[in-house]
Amino acid sequence: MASHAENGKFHYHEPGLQHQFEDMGQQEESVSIGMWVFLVQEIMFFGGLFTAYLVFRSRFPLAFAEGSNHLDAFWGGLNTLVLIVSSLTMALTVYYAQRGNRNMQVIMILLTMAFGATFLGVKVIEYTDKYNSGLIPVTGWNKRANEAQPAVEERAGAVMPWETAVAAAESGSEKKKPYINPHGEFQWNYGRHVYDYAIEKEKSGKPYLTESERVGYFSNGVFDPNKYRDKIRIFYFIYFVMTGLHALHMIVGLGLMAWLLFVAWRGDFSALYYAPVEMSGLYWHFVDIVWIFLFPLLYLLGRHFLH
Amino acid sequence: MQTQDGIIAEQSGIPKQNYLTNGTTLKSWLLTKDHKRIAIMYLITVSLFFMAGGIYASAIRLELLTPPSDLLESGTYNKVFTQHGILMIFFFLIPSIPAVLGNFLLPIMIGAKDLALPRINLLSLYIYWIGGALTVWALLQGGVDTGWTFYTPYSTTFSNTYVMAVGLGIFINGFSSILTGLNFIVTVHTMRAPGMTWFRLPLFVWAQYATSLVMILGTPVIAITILLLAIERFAQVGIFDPSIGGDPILFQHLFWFYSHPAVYIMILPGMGVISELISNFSRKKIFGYEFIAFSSIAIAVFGFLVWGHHMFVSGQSIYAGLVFSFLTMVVAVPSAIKMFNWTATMYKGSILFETPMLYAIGFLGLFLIGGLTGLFLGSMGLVVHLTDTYFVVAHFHYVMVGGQVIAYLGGIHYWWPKMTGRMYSEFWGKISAMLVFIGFNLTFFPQFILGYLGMPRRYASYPEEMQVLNIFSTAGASVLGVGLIMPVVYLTQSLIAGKPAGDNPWMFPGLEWRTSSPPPTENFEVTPVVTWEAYEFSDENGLDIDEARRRQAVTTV
Amino acid sequence: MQTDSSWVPILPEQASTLAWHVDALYVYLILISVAFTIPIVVAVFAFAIKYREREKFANGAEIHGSMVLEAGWSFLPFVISMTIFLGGAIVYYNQVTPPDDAMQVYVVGKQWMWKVQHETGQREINELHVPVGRRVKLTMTTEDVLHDFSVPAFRTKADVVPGRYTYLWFEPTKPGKYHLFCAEYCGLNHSGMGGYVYVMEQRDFDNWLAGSVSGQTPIEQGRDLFENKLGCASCHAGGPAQRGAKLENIYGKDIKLVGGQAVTVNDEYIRNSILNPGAQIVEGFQPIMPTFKGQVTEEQLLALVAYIKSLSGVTTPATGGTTTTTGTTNGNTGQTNSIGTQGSNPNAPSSNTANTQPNR
Amino acid sequence: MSDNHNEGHIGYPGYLGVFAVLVAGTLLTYWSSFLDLDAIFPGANTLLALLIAFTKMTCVMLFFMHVYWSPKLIWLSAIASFFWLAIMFAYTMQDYVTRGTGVF
Repeated sequence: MASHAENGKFHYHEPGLQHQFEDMGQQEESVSIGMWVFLVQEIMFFGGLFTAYLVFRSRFPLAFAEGSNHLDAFWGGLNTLVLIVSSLTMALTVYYAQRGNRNMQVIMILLTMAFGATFLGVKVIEYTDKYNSGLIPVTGWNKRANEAQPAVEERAGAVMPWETAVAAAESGSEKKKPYINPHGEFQWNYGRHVYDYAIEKEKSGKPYLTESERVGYFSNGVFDPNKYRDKIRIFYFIYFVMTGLHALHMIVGLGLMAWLLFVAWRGDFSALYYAPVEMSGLYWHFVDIVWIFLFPLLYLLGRHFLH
Repeated sequence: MQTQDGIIAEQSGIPKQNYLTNGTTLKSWLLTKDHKRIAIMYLITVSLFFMAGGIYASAIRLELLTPPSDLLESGTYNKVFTQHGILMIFFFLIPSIPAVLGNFLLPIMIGAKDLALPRINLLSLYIYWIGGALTVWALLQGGVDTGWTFYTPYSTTFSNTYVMAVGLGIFINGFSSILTGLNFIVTVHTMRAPGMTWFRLPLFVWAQYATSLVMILGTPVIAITILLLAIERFAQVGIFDPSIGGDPILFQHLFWFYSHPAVYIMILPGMGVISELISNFSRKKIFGYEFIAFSSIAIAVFGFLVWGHHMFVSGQSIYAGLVFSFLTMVVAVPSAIKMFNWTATMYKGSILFETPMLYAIGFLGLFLIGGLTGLFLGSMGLVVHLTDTYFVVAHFHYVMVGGQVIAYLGGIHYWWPKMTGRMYSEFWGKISAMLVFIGFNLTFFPQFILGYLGMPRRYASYPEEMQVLNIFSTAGASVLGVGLIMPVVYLTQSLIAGKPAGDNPWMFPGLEWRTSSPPPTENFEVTPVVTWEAYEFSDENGLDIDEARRRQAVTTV
Repeated sequence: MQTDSSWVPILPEQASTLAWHVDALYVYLILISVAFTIPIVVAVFAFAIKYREREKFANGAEIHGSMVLEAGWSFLPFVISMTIFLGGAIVYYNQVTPPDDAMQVYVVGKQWMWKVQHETGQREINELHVPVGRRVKLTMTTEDVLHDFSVPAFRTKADVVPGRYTYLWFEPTKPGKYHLFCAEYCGLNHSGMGGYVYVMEQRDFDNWLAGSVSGQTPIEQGRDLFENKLGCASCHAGGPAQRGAKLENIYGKDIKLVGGQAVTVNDEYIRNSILNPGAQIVEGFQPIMPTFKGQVTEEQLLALVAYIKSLSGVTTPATGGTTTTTGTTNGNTGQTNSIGTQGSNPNAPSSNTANTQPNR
Repeated sequence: MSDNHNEGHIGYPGYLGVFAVLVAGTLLTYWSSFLDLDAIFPGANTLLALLIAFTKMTCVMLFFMHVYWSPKLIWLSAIASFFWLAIMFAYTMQDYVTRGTGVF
């Protein structure tokens, strides 16, 4: 991100040709290649998160569906549309820049910023809702949605299936002590609809739970709400990190737009020199693309379980 | 002698106008956009980190002199080897050759005035400084004891040291190498001088290009991984912590997805330097130019497919192990090709034994052993016995120190006259090269045996019967230490008392030797037009050999 | 390794059926390495001498490369590396596929000790007793961080991952005492986490299962338990990682406990601290000591108490004091013993010897 | 980029067309996510959602980001990034799908 801002700046500080370049063409080519290489590394940056998502969703689809069913698909969809519109206006900004149309440029940039801000506003609304429902996976950052949920629990350690009665009793008593809930007072008391739905399906014969789920939701053969909640908590962790990083990129983008607005308003860009607009455009569109994937992955998948 | 000195002085003195004399204020350095000055600042910082890591290394060897953990108690020892690893890998090995030699030479070698994005180049230096400062601060606060691999769940849940601060430092530092790589890629694509086609590029540039690809594609992943680690550590979320549903193996996958290619980030530039040295000091076109060039790219690409060979016993599936082992064997081939080509290059050459060439020959031997022991660790049946033992330690020190550091020293000596315009003491140069070679082998060869005996890594205390070999190792380390300190002395001394080197002391054809040394701020008075192939020693490379001979004759009377 | 005569050992002992597979692979690779190294090194030096610079700035010959050579030395290493891969894969397959008829042993790693439990209920710490010539399969997990169960003499090793089981198998071929290491870095006392694998003749193993200890005085026996069998020494014997209270010269004295009140160190207190460590923590120490209930038999307890007393110079063998408390834990020890014998009878092939041994 | 100063776009109507496609895609994916396509074959919902997402991404990249008119190198970097992403996914998952899970 930093390098991007940098990228734009150096046209601004000394408009026209940089000392190290032979001609404008070389300079623009360099800048655009540089921008694309930067986007490549951005893709790999988010790629790590998508890998984590892939691994855990493939292992615990039900818990993920449970979590995503609690997200509000309406807000998510609205945000998607908002971003798409902002992408359009961004593209038009470039379009007018190429025509050297200063006024339309300024207007389009303003529109883009407005939509970007709207997006962030909606995100705030969503995060607040998660906070109020006690779904922030960070210890101590949650409003206590229901006092019934104890922060301090009695929890027996896992008893190895092979252990003899004595050993079991000991390792039980040895471990069974009150401790601060490592689930970080993350509260999931919104039922387990998807799970029940799956159990229904299982009754009809065909196996529905993945192998990981068969061990991941149960302890000693019985359904263990703690473990189920852990998996949902992982979903929310991934949700917050992904959308959070995306929102961070949006904020950087807005800063970029503000600077772009200033320069465009001063009328520095012309049909011959509009590289900064184009580069900022690339960045903005990239952020849009990330969201295009985040929306179905986080909000939609698994919705059909309940409808 | 006076007169002759006079003659040399007027024929090849230090030019009045060069990048060093162009602005002397501190500001002119800190805000420079000149890739050469940035390279010099990198050189200084990187050397400091190297010394810091070296001090930790000597502490480790001293502790291992005796079986019990008596000199350092195990807690301290854990911190010491962790910080040795972190400083050396993230703050010395990865930036050293690209950021110092690459920064300085890449634009000159392709005949450009500067890197394509000079501000970003400066930015990367500052990012490196910030990341480094943060890490050093954390180390001073009390350090970190997770091992440089930060394996979970120890690093997330159990370690009560400064994991997050150090992690943040590495995270920031990562962007420095990303930006450097980005800059190199752009530069190589757009800034080549007229006539400098892709297949006229020096192999050093090819190697830097391959390295940059790895930096761009790999580094972001470690960044996000460390970020997840830090978040998990303070939020206790547990996507890496099995006790709350996570999976520690996932961390290892993400970590090694970068950290294995990172090994190639460290060694590829070294290979580039060696290609330069061998070819030039044999005064002969390199053997199989295309093959060396493409093997660099091949290594960069295949390097991304083999990370699982760090995880053979870590609980990854047998099938995955087989796949990774197979690809590991495949990736051995390009390195072998390079090795053979270098050897063949010396055939029918006219070999000049200056210090850099000694380093190059040392590299051939050490990297050969390093690479072959790599096969040991790629073959699954053997690696089950060898992982996490000193065999691994010895192997990667042979590749990293015997490969990268030796190449780095060779490169520094080779281009020192170009960087500073002055010649270091050839005599002391050769002595230190020898010492480094001998000391290194004495230090790390016994560790192969130790490893096969089963001495595990990261042990503060070990069984008595292994002491003899450890004593060898420590003894060698002291020799190695001396060998590594000497260059600091005589290179610094050469800055003041070294005799002017002249623009092209060895009459080499590369572009960097066709400008004055030290070069002017924009590298060339006139943009060069390249009409000769890489390593063109025949007469059509436009070098006046006879003039050089005459000058030599005068000076050596 | 102990029995290795050479002053610098080269190979660890071969103590399992798979060891020679690995060693064979090792030797094969060493041969390949030599076969590559010698020619290259010779060539480098030959060229270096033969073609050293004769005349200043004389140019080398004009050689651009040779397709044939390149193809050759691309193909050759590939073929060889494939043989290495196949060899490695085969050996690896044997290493990671445990046989069905293997004898089960369960291992739990924990900072910084190995807790082993035999199917017969025997539990040991930082030790593993196995009979020679029997296939042994370890089912392993850990309570906290990653560890790695590594026995160089068996040429085998496997990470222990929390939340999962990992498996390891070997068939010892030679009775003896072999190093057991933790090979995956696991924190402060990583290098202290380990002990020995004892490979015993079947008969001795059965004795050991039956829990009989060869004739030592209680104090000797106690020292043995304290330093080797139970690994108390790793925390209580001083040394760098001092996590347990020192035990020298405490017997009969009053010591302050966490929470203020004091207690006199007598047989009773020592015994309780072993069976139920959390109850009375000495001031200034953490409640990190695991309970040894079910791991020590009554006579072992007596021996331990006797040894700890001997540290304070009190050498009367432990009697009385404990008699009052035996009642409280009788049920427990009774269980462990009964499980031990019940388990071992169907389990050990020569169970009749096992039954005749104990009163030896 | 240097050589296409003024044809680096598909004109006003073109942009609006792409925009229409994107909006349609969004609505489609939203609507389809409520149908139980898994009845057809497991994972059908995921597949459809991802297909739509990829289509949308392609539109944005080709037309909004002007890749369509860009030099080969840009195409290459765009494709390469997804190729490496695929490597990361594939080689990580090959471990997970072939690993017997022992999580308890």
